[in-house]
Amino acid sequence: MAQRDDKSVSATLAAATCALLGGTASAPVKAQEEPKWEFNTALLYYGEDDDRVQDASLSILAIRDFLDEQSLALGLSVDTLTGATPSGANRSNGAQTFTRPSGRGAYTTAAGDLPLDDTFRDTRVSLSANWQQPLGRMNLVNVGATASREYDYTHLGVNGGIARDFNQRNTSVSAGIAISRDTWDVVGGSPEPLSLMSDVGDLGNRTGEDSKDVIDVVLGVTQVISRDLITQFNYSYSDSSGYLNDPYKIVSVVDATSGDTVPRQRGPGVEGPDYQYRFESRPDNRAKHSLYGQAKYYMDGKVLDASYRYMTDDWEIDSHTIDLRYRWPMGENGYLEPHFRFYTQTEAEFYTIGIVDGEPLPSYASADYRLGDFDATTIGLKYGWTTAGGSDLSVRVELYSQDGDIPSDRLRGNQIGYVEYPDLDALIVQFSYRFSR
Amino acid sequence: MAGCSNMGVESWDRDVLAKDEMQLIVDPLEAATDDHIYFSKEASSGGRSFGGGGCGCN
Amino acid sequence: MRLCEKGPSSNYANLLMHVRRILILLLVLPALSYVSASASDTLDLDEYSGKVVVVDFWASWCVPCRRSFPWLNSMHDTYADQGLVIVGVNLDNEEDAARKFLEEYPPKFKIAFDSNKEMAREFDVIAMPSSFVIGRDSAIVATHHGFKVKRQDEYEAVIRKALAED
Amino acid sequence: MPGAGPQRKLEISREEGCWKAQFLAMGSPCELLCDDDDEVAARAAAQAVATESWRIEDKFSRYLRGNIIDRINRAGGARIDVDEETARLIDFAVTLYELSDRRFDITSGSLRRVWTFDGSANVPKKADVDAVLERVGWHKVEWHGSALRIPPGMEIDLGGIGKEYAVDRAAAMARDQTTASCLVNFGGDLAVSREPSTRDAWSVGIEALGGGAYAPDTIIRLSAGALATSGDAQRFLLKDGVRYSHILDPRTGWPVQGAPASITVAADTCVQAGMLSTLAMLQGEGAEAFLEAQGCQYWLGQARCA
Repeated sequence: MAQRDDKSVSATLAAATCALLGGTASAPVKAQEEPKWEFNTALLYYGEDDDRVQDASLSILAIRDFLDEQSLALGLSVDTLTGATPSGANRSNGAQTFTRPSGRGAYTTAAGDLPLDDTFRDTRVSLSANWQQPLGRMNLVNVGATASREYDYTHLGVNGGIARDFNQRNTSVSAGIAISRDTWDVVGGSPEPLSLMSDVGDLGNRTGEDSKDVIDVVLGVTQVISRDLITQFNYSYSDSSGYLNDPYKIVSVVDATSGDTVPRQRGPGVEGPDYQYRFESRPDNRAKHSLYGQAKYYMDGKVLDASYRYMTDDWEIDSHTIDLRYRWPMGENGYLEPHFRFYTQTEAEFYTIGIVDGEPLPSYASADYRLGDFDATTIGLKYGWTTAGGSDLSVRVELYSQDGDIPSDRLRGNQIGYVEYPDLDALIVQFSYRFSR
Repeated sequence: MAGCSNMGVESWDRDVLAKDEMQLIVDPLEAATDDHIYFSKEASSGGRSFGGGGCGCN
Repeated sequence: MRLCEKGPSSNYANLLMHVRRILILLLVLPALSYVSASASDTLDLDEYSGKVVVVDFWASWCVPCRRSFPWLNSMHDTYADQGLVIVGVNLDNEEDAARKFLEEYPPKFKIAFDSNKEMAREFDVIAMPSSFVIGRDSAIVATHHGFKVKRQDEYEAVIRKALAED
Repeated sequence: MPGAGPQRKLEISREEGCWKAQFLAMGSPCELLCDDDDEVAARAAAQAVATESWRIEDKFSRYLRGNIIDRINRAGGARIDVDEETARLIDFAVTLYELSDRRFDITSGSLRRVWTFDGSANVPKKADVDAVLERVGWHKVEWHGSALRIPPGMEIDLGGIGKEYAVDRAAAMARDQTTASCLVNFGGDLAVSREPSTRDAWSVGIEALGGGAYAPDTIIRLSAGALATSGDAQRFLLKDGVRYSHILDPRTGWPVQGAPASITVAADTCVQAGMLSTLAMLQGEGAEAFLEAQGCQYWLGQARCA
């Protein structure tokens, strides 16, 4: 090509074309390749009441279709977490001071308030990738990897699965496995389970051991019942082993009769707790089984989606979950989807609201509210619509509330009527936008 | 599962089942977000697919 | 759970096909001639005797069917003058879904509507899409369950072979 | 002047959702898809497009006796006056000759005498190529804007521009005849007359554009402008493991090395799309770099194994 800069070639060509065709007005070219990438994006706000945890997150899932139903899905999500979360200590009628997990500095909870640990602020980035392709006519295999990073926690996982269709694709059997390793790296090291919370600067009770391995297996059957009804049944088994504690959770040491948190003597001229708290201790293994059933039923335009899950584990936690969604077409290309979810769980056998002073230490103890006995309900409404260009938008608003109770026989002395399960009310708002390029 | 063989539809009658809103997981991103919220607030997880997790959320 | 087909038929199916070939022909021929009249034109196989006919069952909601249309169009362009006739038999339950599809993927080949699914049952369609290559001697020479873009050359080879036999 | 050719018939049929007109012109199947419900308007558009295409074919085809190209090629060195349309086409060809650094040359037709690309191995000898080169080279032509004199034995061929020119002319005709959107498709060179209203775009399976083996499921949704493809994966020579593409460099008389099997370009007009793809093809290995520099939308087809 002439050494002229290539850019001018198309300009000269355009002028020459005009001369040739005599300037017949034709619209500038609009040629777009059939979109290959589908982008699912979501902006989520999760906020608990009375300044507990707030989470704002942006998530993107990009799915690329290749020939003959091979596809690649790449996921990225970024969460920013603020607010505070119950540390596990009981409230008391005097102010309470706690050493920060890093061992540098302390924070104080006012009298009567539920102790909340606010060293919780964090940003979490998580990535996922999954490849799926057919294997022969009736099988579909997939393999994937997940990873996430917070300032004090790292997750790395791989997963894979296979699904096989039978009798004209009315029945499909699937099996999947996921293996992951998660590692805490708390500033200064994770505290020794059941060790006493020490003064600021004293890292005597710190250990380095802080990672866990999780293996998940899911076996499923999907069965088409009729033209409008499809069902799915899954059994899943999950085994976690290693460091299963939450390094920031503590349990108050309480007096056998009064139930009040037992005082402690601080070192001279040093900041630190004036009462005794011990870091929680959980077993280093947990086996979970769960059964899940889902049915989707089409009633000329409207779709009912109902599912039930039962879970039990060797920490004596049993849970039941019911999830109902009813999708209603609204107008030409919109829909409304009310959502109701009910969850209930029994408490872990080592869940306690106090380690009794003077008695031999239990092997395991945790006051983490997530291991308690509570019910949770979610009520939500989602409105979605499809734009002229074929993109899907939706907004959903949901209220999630947990309320638990501590059986009175577990309360002692002044705790009765004073120490309660930390109920929770949270607002969930999510905007979703799905488009293809 | 013998009873299963006559359940189901002919291959050409899958138009309803092919609709987006009839997929078992309609919005994979929302499903993942929900799984994650509930994983970090409750003691159970997953069921639909692998348990959530991978976070030190508390 | 995948909704429609993605691959070639197995050898067992071919063996079965030879056995049933004569039977299907008897059933199919008359059936073909009175496929639902709502089609823009009734499909009459006798009209194509001596030609190679590809009967392709499709529906608007089936993604691999959508992928097969550009290929069927190019087969039509390439081999129509050598005696290839392609018939796209639609199995949608709602016909306007089919028409909307056809506007977006204009076919160069003939379209028939089998609204009462009689042809689909005669041909024993067990996957979507399914295509049947009928030789010049009106015998079914090949059956393809599903449509794989990667296997287009193989499907084309079957058509060329059928066209070559006189 | 040659009348309408023997097999010049125009078939019009109602395909799903649009009118389809089919005819043969310039040696390839031509098609007009018209989104118009009104049959009369659609038939009028089809007739106008077919007539214009046949007119261009009769006037500029080098296979027909007595037209302007034939008179130029058999002038035996005499000066031939040309009409205004022919002059515009030649001026356009001269611009391309300069733009392409003498690689696009409408006088390179006679190289066909020594090169036939049928997949065989009969690559011509250098001496034969050099002999033909004597009668190639626009710089040997006297062109004065309305009259042309070419050395005896030289031939000019406007085929490289003619088809895309016909597509743009056809699109213009269709634009005048009907307000509905029409898709003109002459053997893989396409243009849209107006932006479609009843559909959001015309779907064009790139496989249908001919040329090499693109990713077969590439489907382009064209709602305005044009597409053109140059290159043909089936036409090449293979000798001692070396693949000779059918694109000849008129300055050397030998095939261009390393050109993609085929290039499809999208542009405002079919002429631009066609010339960009041809100029890129003439770049050989530099094809993709050239197209990137132009900032146009393009698709490369890899050579399909023989």
